[in-house]
Amino acid sequence: MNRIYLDHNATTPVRPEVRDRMLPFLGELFGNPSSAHSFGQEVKPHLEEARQRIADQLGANPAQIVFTSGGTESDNMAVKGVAFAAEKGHIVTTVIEHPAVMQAVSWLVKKGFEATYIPVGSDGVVNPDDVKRALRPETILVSVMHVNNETGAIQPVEEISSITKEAGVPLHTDAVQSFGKLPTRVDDLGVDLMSIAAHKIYGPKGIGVLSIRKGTRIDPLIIGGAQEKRRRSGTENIAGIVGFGEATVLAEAEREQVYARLAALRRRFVTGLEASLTEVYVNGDAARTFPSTVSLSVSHVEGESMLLSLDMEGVAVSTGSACSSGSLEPSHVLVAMGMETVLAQGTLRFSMGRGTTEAEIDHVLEVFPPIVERLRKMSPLTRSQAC
Amino acid sequence: MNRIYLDHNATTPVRPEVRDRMLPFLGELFGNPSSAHSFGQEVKPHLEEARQRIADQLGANPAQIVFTSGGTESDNMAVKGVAFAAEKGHIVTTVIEHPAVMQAVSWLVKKGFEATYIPVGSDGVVNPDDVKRALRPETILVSVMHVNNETGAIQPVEEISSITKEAGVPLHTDAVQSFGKLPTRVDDLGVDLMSIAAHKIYGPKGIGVLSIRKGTRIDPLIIGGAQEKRRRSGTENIAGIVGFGEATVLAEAEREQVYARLAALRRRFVTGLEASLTEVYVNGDAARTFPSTVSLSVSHVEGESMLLSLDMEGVAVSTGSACSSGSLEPSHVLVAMGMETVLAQGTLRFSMGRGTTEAEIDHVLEVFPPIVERLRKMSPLTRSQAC
Amino acid sequence: MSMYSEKVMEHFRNPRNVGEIENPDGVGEVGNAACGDIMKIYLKVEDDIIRDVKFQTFGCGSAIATSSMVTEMVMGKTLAEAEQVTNKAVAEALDGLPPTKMHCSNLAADALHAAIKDYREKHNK
Amino acid sequence: MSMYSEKVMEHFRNPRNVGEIENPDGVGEVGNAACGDIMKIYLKVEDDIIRDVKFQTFGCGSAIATSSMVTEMVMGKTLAEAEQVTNKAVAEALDGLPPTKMHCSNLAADALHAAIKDYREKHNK
Ligand SMILES: Cc1ncc(COP(=O)(O)O)c(C=O)c1O
Ligand SMILES: Cc1ncc(COP(=O)(O)O)c(C=O)c1O
Repeated sequence: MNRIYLDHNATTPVRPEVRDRMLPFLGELFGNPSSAHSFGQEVKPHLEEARQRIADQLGANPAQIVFTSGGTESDNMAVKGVAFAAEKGHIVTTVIEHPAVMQAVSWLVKKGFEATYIPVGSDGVVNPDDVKRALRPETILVSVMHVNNETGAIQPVEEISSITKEAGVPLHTDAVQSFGKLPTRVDDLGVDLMSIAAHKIYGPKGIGVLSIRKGTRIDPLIIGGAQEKRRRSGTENIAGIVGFGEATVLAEAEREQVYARLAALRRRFVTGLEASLTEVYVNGDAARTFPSTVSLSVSHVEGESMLLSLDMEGVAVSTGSACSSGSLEPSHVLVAMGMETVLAQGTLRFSMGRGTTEAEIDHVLEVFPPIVERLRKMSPLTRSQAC
Repeated sequence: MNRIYLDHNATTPVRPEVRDRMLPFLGELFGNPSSAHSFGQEVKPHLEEARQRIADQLGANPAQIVFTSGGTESDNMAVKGVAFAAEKGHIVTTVIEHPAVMQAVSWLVKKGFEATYIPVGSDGVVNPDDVKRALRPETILVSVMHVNNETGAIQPVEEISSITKEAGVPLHTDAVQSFGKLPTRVDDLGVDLMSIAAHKIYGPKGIGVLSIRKGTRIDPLIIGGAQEKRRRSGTENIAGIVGFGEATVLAEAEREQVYARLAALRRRFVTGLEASLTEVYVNGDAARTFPSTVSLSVSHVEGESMLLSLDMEGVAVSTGSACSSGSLEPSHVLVAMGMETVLAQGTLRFSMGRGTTEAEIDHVLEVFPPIVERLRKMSPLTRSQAC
Repeated sequence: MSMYSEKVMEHFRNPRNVGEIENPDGVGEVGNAACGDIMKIYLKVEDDIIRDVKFQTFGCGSAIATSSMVTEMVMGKTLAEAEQVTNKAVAEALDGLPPTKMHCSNLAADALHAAIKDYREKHNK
Repeated sequence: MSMYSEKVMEHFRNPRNVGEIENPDGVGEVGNAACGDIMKIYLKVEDDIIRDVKFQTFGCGSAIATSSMVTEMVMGKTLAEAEQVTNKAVAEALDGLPPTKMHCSNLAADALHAAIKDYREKHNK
């Protein structure tokens, strides 16, 4: 059997159709779209076409679409940009955000801003009432992600937006994990700012968008040659931009069909796991989870040792923690859901994609239980102590 | 004759060898280099190889090399990053910087920092003594570009570095126009921070580097998942990074030979222009100019009308002004060199590249004089008034 | 492919009525070289009708195209009709201009109006 | 291709001396599940010589590999020799560990020393 990739929340392969659309821009269509001559002008319509395609997907005006270098930059731009434009104030966010939002907020706190972090329930979902209670007269921004990258938990962004609208506070959502997978029209979600990235939907790495509703007060993060209507300077990564446009259209075309497939695969996988293993816990509430993701906590075994063992079998997954390479802390998301740290340490994230098959899931169901057994045998926690 | 591209200072075509090196990373090598599994780990050595290749070119330690999304981000990170780490203070820069540096500095001034802008002579070159005089006890950064993008003027960065070293102030140079074209070893130039970008040396757009000397106090600009040793977060644009590494090695291999060719082409071009046209002025001092660039001011004719006329002949150039599309202001660089604004408005930048040929130059020398003549005939300035 | 419409490029390539009129009945000039555009319009008027109009322009593509277009629009028209021609109408006749070019580079109608004013003043009309 | 050396992976794949010793002469445990690693070492000692050593580990790849390696390094050695084995020596014997793994996940020698200490205390040696 070929290797099995179950880490689509980390990144996805570029679809061949996307790559084919990009190639001319690594070839003859190399002009700088800001140039007035034909080499530049022949590129520009492709830039604007991609912008239109993404705008259509978001139900936005193309003027709202600002190309960035990825989800992290979009998040930084949204959070810091609103803060810098306001000069001071209070930010409401959650305990389960991606580090790109979390770190941007905590950096601002060091610079004198204030922040409130909304908790989540054991299902990993934010309660809109908590957002309402956290608002203050000096609140300048609410930032709540749409789908959590570790658990797949879908957050009630629409409900939160009715609260922020009433309060007149701009709402940012990190939709990096939901764009192209769930409906993400900015008006339906009611958000003013939305971060998205191409490489999560079979587009290239290094390209993202921040959608900015007209009238939102925001400083640019990267300034200079005044590209993107002064909101994001730098010679445009036209190959990446065109690839993002293509990936967006392709994702939308199959979105509902992929959702249905993933939902069926997830049921098969979870059922299989629960049948073949004891003391394993699928995190979150299936009804509120985007079905690509299975966050699984396994008692008495540490995550990386399972990851490596699966990798030896050709199965690629990640641990629950945000930065599997490096951080030894248990995942802040799982801890926020109230999990004891030792169990959080034993968490794997399986994330399926458009190409995941039943045969792959069945293969994982075959190789995974012996791995857990073997590692449990090696564990000092199994018999003697529960920690 | 094919179209002739003389706008290499704006951007360059991706070399086929570079594209070929990138393609696997838009294909099977799609893993996230931060992932612990084989899909990620098989990509990581390529990331580190590219880092090493660029470090070698800069005479730097690979740990100094931080990948960014381009020259503009590198400039913003350098200037704002040092400023944020210092919290307050005074910045010394020049009147001829790229907007990426200029705007970052003026944004910081709005946020309470102070700045001094060093002037240039009519040759477009900064006098190191002026830098020395501008330094204050509270100076936190000096930022002086290496080669100017509009004129090609080479700045005395080494001499400035002996001043900043003595004063203990970090020195940043925007080497976007010199990297891969002139020697740019960070120790030889004596700089602490250096911005470079791939797309100026036949690499892809959307990828750059900030080289950061160990011990330099700098806040990251884009934070999150802690990539690039926490200095620049975001899933790595591995295709771009590998392309940048390849472009770097290829540029170095032919650097001296290209320099010699450009120098000869420039002499031929300048001689031809001066022989066939009256009242045209080649800006700067040839001895202190990187020879790819010919900045030419033409009396009584506006730049864009020449640009469009050349474009109709299949010759791509840019106007002197930084953002040819949009800005109607005359170039800040030419004005800083003391040029009257009406002449500054009549400036074209011809920038040659590794593929520029004598035949192309000769063709431009053939088509350009009639264009100037035609437009001068249309001009109200020619006979009646000098403005 | 160009930043300008086909029509702008056509007028830029083949501008109508370029040049000076000797002993014109009216001359108008607008703009300022510092901001990149100077337009000068010369008129020959008979019986309140524009019998000839020429222009000279220092400026970008749209400055030249709007100058050319305005001369074409008013040739043979009465002064009263010519006074109705606006910068906006000139831009529209060219199928539009890029947003950044709508200000400084779209002054040809102003130059025309200045020339008519000059004519009226000189001839007390 | 892996974040770990071939040697680490080899020990991870085929760890030596996994398990418990019944009625051990000494037991040592270090680490803390919250930070992701717990290592437990069991010793059988005769005439100050380690006759048997086994480990149980909850932890990442390097935690398991260092545990395995340390048991291999001290099997048959005198207690005095075993006490000379450092975490650093274990990492080196594995051809190095990733920098982030040098702290929490490289405690196997500490567990060994704790087991020896336990033996000495229990047996007054
Ligand atoms: C001197 C200089 N600095 C910075 C930049 C910005 O680089 P980029 O467009 O890759 O962001 C450029 C080119 O546009 C440049 O010429
Ligand atoms: C929810 C979320 N936000 C932001 C990001 C950051 O995106 P990128 O790595 O493209 O910068 C990611 C993925 O890494 C993510 O899952």
